[in-house]
Amino acid sequence: MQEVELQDILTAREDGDYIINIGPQHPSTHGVLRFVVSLKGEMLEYVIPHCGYIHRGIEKMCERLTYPQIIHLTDRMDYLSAHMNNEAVSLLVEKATGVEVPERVKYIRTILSELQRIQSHQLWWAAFGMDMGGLTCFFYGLRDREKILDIFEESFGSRLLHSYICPGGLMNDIHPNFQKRTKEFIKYFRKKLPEFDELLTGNIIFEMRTKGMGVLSKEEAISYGLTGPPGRASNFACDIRKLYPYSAYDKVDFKEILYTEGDTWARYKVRMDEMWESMKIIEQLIDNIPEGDFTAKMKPVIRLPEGEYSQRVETARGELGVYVVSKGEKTPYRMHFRTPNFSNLFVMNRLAAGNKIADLIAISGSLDLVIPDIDR
Amino acid sequence: MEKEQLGQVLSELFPSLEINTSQDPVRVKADAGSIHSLAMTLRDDSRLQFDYLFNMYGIDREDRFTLVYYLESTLLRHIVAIETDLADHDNPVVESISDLWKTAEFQEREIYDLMGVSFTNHPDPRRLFLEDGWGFPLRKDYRDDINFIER
Amino acid sequence: MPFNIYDFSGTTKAIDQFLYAKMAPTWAFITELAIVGIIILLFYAVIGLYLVYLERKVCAFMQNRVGPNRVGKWGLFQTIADLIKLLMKELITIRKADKLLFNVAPFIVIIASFMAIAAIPFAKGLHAVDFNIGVFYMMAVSSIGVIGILLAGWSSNSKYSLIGAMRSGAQVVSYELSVGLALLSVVIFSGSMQLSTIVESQANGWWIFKGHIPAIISFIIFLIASTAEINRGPFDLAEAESELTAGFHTEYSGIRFAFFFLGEYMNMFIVASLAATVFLGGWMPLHIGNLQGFNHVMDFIPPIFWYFGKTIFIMYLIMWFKWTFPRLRIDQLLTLEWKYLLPINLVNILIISFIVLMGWYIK
Amino acid sequence: MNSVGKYFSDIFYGLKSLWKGLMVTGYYFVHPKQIVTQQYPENRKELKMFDRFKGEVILKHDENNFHHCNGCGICQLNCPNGSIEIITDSVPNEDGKAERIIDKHIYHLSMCTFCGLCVKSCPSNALAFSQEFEHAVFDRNKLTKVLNQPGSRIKKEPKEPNAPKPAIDTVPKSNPAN
Repeated sequence: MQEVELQDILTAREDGDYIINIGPQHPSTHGVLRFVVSLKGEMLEYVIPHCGYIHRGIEKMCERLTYPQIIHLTDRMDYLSAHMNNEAVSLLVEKATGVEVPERVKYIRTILSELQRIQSHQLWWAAFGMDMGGLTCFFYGLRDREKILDIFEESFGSRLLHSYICPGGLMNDIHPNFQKRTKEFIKYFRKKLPEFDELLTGNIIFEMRTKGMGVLSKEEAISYGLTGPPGRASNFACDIRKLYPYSAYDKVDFKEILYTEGDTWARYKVRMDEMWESMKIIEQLIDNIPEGDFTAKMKPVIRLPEGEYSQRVETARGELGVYVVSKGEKTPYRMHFRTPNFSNLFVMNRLAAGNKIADLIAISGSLDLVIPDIDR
Repeated sequence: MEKEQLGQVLSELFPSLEINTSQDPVRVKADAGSIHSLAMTLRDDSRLQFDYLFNMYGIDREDRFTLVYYLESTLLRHIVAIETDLADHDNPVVESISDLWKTAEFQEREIYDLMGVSFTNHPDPRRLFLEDGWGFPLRKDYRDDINFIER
Repeated sequence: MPFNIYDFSGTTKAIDQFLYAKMAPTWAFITELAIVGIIILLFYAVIGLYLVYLERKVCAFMQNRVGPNRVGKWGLFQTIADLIKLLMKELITIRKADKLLFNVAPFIVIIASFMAIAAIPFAKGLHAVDFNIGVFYMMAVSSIGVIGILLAGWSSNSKYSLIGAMRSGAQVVSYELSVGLALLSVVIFSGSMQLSTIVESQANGWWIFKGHIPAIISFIIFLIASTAEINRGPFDLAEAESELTAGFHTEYSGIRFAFFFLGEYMNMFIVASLAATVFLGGWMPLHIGNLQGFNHVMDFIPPIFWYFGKTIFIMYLIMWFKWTFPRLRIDQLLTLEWKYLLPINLVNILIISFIVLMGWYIK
Repeated sequence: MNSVGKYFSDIFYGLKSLWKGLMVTGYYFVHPKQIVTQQYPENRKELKMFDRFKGEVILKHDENNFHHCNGCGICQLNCPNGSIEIITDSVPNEDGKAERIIDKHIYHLSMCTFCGLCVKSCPSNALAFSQEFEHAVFDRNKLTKVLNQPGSRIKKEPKEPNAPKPAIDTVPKSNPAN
């Protein structure tokens, strides 16, 4: 395979293209991602995403770390879904070693995942509003996110990168105030979420900007491997929580949000509705956390039996798959993460080409990309 | 479709392949040369309809490379994992399946970038994350004296 | 020297006579020019700086924040500190930029807004020049600014800047029509283009009340169109920071950037004061019909306060828009102008002409 | 006629939706009580972090300068980033046998990711997290800390089977009813 320079691709295109680099330092890429964009006036001809600016080789690092140590690296992939990432590895290790975790742990993990999902969607809403030019959204979103971060901080001492869910259970038990504060938050946020709608969702300018922009059909979404809210906006039922329930998701009643439009507006609405669903899930579980241990009995050194293991979970951005090839040692022989943003990113050219620059920002905002998750 | 049933259909279609239904998901051991035609059959056969390639990754087994494709049918809800061994460890080459699933284009670019497995008929065979001239870090014999800390 | 806070014409006249008595007419004229120039320059700087402060406070309160509160009491000297910082910053010049145009562009922007201030009547007898075509003059002068923006975008040799400048050009040229037509409606009502005459004609009631619904429609159109003309959110496409990083002034730094920044805020002030003068009666107090007591109390408030009160109210409205709405896209921006504002405006002008012809407005 | 009606209904629908948004920001503008900003350096005295806040790793010392660390090195082994280094020394005890004691417990704050594995894995509960969060220094070398205080010694006491665990583990089980 000969190595093709970017310049070759660019010169192969029509001469006189107006090439712009959006990123790696740009207010709207939310991280170090670069789009090479060709313009005809305001219209985009093609979009080439370039990633790798924050590639840390997490998969390689995992090959040298024990399973409890890997947990803290998964935090740093999709930092807004830290709990779900931790949970994915923990579930895999538990499945491989045949450990049954206590019911209490399952309930707490589910509540934490849903809190994390709300928190992630709040930040997305804040940043999406800012991308669209409504700066006030950013502050309202972060104001309400702070309440969840406080719950997290009180229970396990950190706000963003928790490393709280570990193979076998949890690092320590939840704080006595956890249930009270969570219920207070749900009560508070049920009042504030309609405000989000009034400020942005119903706004005529916002509707005009998003409706009918970047339409993706269901077949294409499946072919591109688009999961999470972007996939569900194209009517692709890809919610792992529903399809292959893990933790306590089989005990709760919730709806998988599906939209058929497949445009930016649908992707926006899926997340807004998911926040309501997440609150419903938390309300069903928060009062029923069973008594018990916060961790199962684990061996001091965890060794996975020889073989290949896989575990899929639903993070705030889509399907996270963890794949481990073990040779019976305490470190994995090969560890692979199928991250949601990796697949979601590469649909950019298909969605944005032919639209305007402003739509590129709206579309990349609606995909809700977290760059460290793409590069790993 | 249940696992046994799936295994039956698969062995009907590909009698020469080794199919393991005891594992979860069903694993098929395929020949590297026929991976594209096998994938096409899996996608287009009306009893299988594997339309969703949700993961693919490579493993460096020191004497050979193994590529694993995870396929799911979004309609019939069954999963299959296809394993294929690339015996040539120095210059592993396999046919690209990016014309069947769009997502494969970028998964293959990632595998090329980190593993050094080349894909023929790939529309955009560039590296994805790393610079040209960098080694292939996920290979077991990769050494980086500056950034590696041996413990 | 007679000094009357309700009527400045006596004061200005006294200064004028004093100067002409002491000096040769030519020198007296030059001295007057210098005095007026210095006063406007100071006024410009103070207003510009405190508008930035005001905007930051307003948006902070809307966003559940406190805003600037470190430099001085309530952060009152924050913008002055910012100005000092900007003065001391390095002036970066881009390689292959058109040096002359690159340096001239910020001055064009600031001169345009500077010239517009001259014609604004702040109170009775308190204006630098009272043209008989005041409205026309304001329109003409305020559209010079866009040349500065276009030059800035072109000369920076940056692709982001160029896109920003082109957007700005398309936007200002379109929205100037609506601004002009909205102002024309009041010109039809009052029968004069002289700003002082327009203010005098509102002694018995502001045009927004006297002109019935058509005047209110013109006022709303003026607000929308002028917000677009001064490149402020939700019409800030020229500098759309989430798309073009900073648009036409991406490559500017230091005091050159400060000129653009000040120019933007002064344009907001000018537009707001024009709206206050034309639609809300300028420095005229609020009078309601025959409520003698109420009207008397209102008369007691000096006109300069009336003027600034109305201007700040309109500026608050413009800030409120900016900090609430998401940004439009360029095609939607032009659709809004050509498919909605302009036709409505034209019909509105017809109705107003008819009303004035029949004499149905409150005289 | 229908399109004309749609033209005007669009305008009114648009204006209504804009007004809704204006009311939200307007509400907060006139309710300054809802401001959530904290004035950081001023509220330093009242600012209290949560008990479990992971500020930095410390070696717990009591008032007599005793700690519990016997230098086993399990924290060093468990740390994923190599931010803990333990230098042990051996001194003869009363019986004349050589005994391992801790010489330096070195902690690189600059490499720490606050995963909590060291605190969790410590068999003698010697490590804990402090609530200190102002880590900024002008010299990077200051981020490398020696956790055992000068002159401190290991606390030797008969092992109680029900010795109290550190605060992070002693939190009572929450009652589902509250």
